[in-house]
Amino acid sequence: MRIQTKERNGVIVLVFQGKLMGGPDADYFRDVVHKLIEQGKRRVVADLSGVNWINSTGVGILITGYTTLRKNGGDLKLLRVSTKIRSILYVTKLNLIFECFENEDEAVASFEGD
Amino acid sequence: MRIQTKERNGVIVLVFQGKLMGGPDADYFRDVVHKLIEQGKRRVVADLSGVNWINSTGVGILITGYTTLRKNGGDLKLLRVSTKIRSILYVTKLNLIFECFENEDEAVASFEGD
Amino acid sequence: MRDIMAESVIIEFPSDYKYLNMIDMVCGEFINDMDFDHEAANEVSISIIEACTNALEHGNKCCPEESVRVCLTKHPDRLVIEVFDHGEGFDFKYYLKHIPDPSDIHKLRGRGIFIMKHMMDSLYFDMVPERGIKVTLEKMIRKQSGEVA
Amino acid sequence: MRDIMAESVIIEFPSDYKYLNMIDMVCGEFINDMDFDHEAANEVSISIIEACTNALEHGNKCCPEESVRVCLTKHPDRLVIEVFDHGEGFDFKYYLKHIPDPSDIHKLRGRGIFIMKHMMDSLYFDMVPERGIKVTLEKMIRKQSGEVA
Ligand SMILES: Nc1ncnc2c1ncn2[C@@H]1O[C@H](COP(=O)(O)OP(=O)(O)O)[C@@H](O)[C@H]1O
Ligand SMILES: Nc1ncnc2c1ncn2[C@@H]1O[C@H](COP(=O)(O)OP(=O)(O)O)[C@@H](O)[C@H]1O
Repeated sequence: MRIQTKERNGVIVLVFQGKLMGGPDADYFRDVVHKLIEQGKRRVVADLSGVNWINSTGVGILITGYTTLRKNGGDLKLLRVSTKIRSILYVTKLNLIFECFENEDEAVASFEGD
Repeated sequence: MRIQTKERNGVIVLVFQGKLMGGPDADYFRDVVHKLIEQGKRRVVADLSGVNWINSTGVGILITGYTTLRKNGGDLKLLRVSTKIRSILYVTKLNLIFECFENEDEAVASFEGD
Repeated sequence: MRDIMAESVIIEFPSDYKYLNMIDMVCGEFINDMDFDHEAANEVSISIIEACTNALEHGNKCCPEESVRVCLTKHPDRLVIEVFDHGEGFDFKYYLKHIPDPSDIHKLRGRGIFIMKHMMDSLYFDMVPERGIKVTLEKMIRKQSGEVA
Repeated sequence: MRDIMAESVIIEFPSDYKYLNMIDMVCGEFINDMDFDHEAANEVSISIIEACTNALEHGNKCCPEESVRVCLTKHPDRLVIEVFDHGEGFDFKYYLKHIPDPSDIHKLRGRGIFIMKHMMDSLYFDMVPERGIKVTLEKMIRKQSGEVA
């Protein structure tokens, strides 16, 4: 897994590429989230369109990122979630937790007024 | 394997689809060629762009079609040969036998004056 | 046990995440001529990845010398997936009665078995002597009406 | 024989042509991180299909209950492919000394072994007792310069 970071209107967009499967990915993403929080950046969008393989631990990685950001007054929203990720979110009821978007502009705009 | 037949300027273009691997394919193609000869149609182009799997027997099927048509005063030329087919033709030196084309118009036109 | 109408493919691979997509590809190709709709095929794909992840992580402790073995069997009415590891097993009887809440947002892990159970028609574990855990997953072919074949 | 640096995937499938593309996919995925150029990968793909076709046709007489077993092994310097069938074998020593001319336009068949021999760095047969023929194919990884790794 690789994550590229960009910023738009004070919102961080993390662009995920590759497998999201646990193992080292969990530590890597936790570090990314912690660095953002240290820098005072807590409004985060995870663009998942480049994730070609995922499992339940991958979804777990996202949810712990969400929990950490929320605890620090921020949020994690999902962008371009594949059918597979959607099915995993749905069956685990984590779909009730995550706000999901198809369009980056809308995802970024959704933070306005927070 | 499926073969669709079309005619252009007295030249028959056989459009191959699917696997070309021997077994029933050999009998099927032999029947197609024999029917064409009975109908007096001996100038034939095999369009191989739709062949996704081939083995040496598949190439053997083409060569026996060629031999039968030549014996009857006709010819079999190949159109849009994949890298894989090309490698097989090359290593077996059957590339010296077959005329190959990338363009259907050119393949059809090559029979003019025969 | 052996069904004349059944057709099997077996694949064995080292305990490395990088082989998970090979397994998914093989399984996708294997079920291609079975009557699963897109959603069912998706559930099979997610479940086989969960089962293999558990085998390589918990069973084989990610030790690349230990292989995971997957046996796919096509029956007229269903797909059967068996995944074998070389581990010491776990108390699956207890676990299956106490599957944790998958919507708990404080947990990184612990959702794989829940997901397989919900996405497949059956899930069971066996301890295979001198080998390790075998997980068996079954998915029925449903006809248009929603009836089982 | 067993190499610590070696990594293997084994796949076993019924004697049906429809599984040949699964094998090709698995092999393509397996060699993906090996240093083969496009041409070498193509030669591997053609050769594994020839070997499996022979195993299912000549070895197993296309009997779907008889399986073909393929073992792929990645060494630092080469790929090894072993294909096992359940047949009675043939006089491969004689055949290898009398490989027919593949450019003979009157022949439908008889080019598979020639092709494998020319596309791979080595090809050999063994008769495995109580099993059948095993064909072993090897392809060396060549560095840019054309030197073997
Ligand atoms: N093949 C296995 N061998 C040993 N233990 C296993 C195996 N599969 C599952 N387990 C145990 O069951 C627990 C739950 O598995 P699962 O629901 O897939 O979640 P996760 O793998 O994320 O922990 C694992 O943490 C592990 O302790
Ligand atoms: N696995 C095998 N078991 C038995 N006979 C074999 C096997 N592989 C090859 N042969 C024999 O060797 C011959 C040549 O094989 P090959 O060059 O691949 O051409 P083809 O398969 O088209 O006949 C076959 O016709 C068959 O008699």
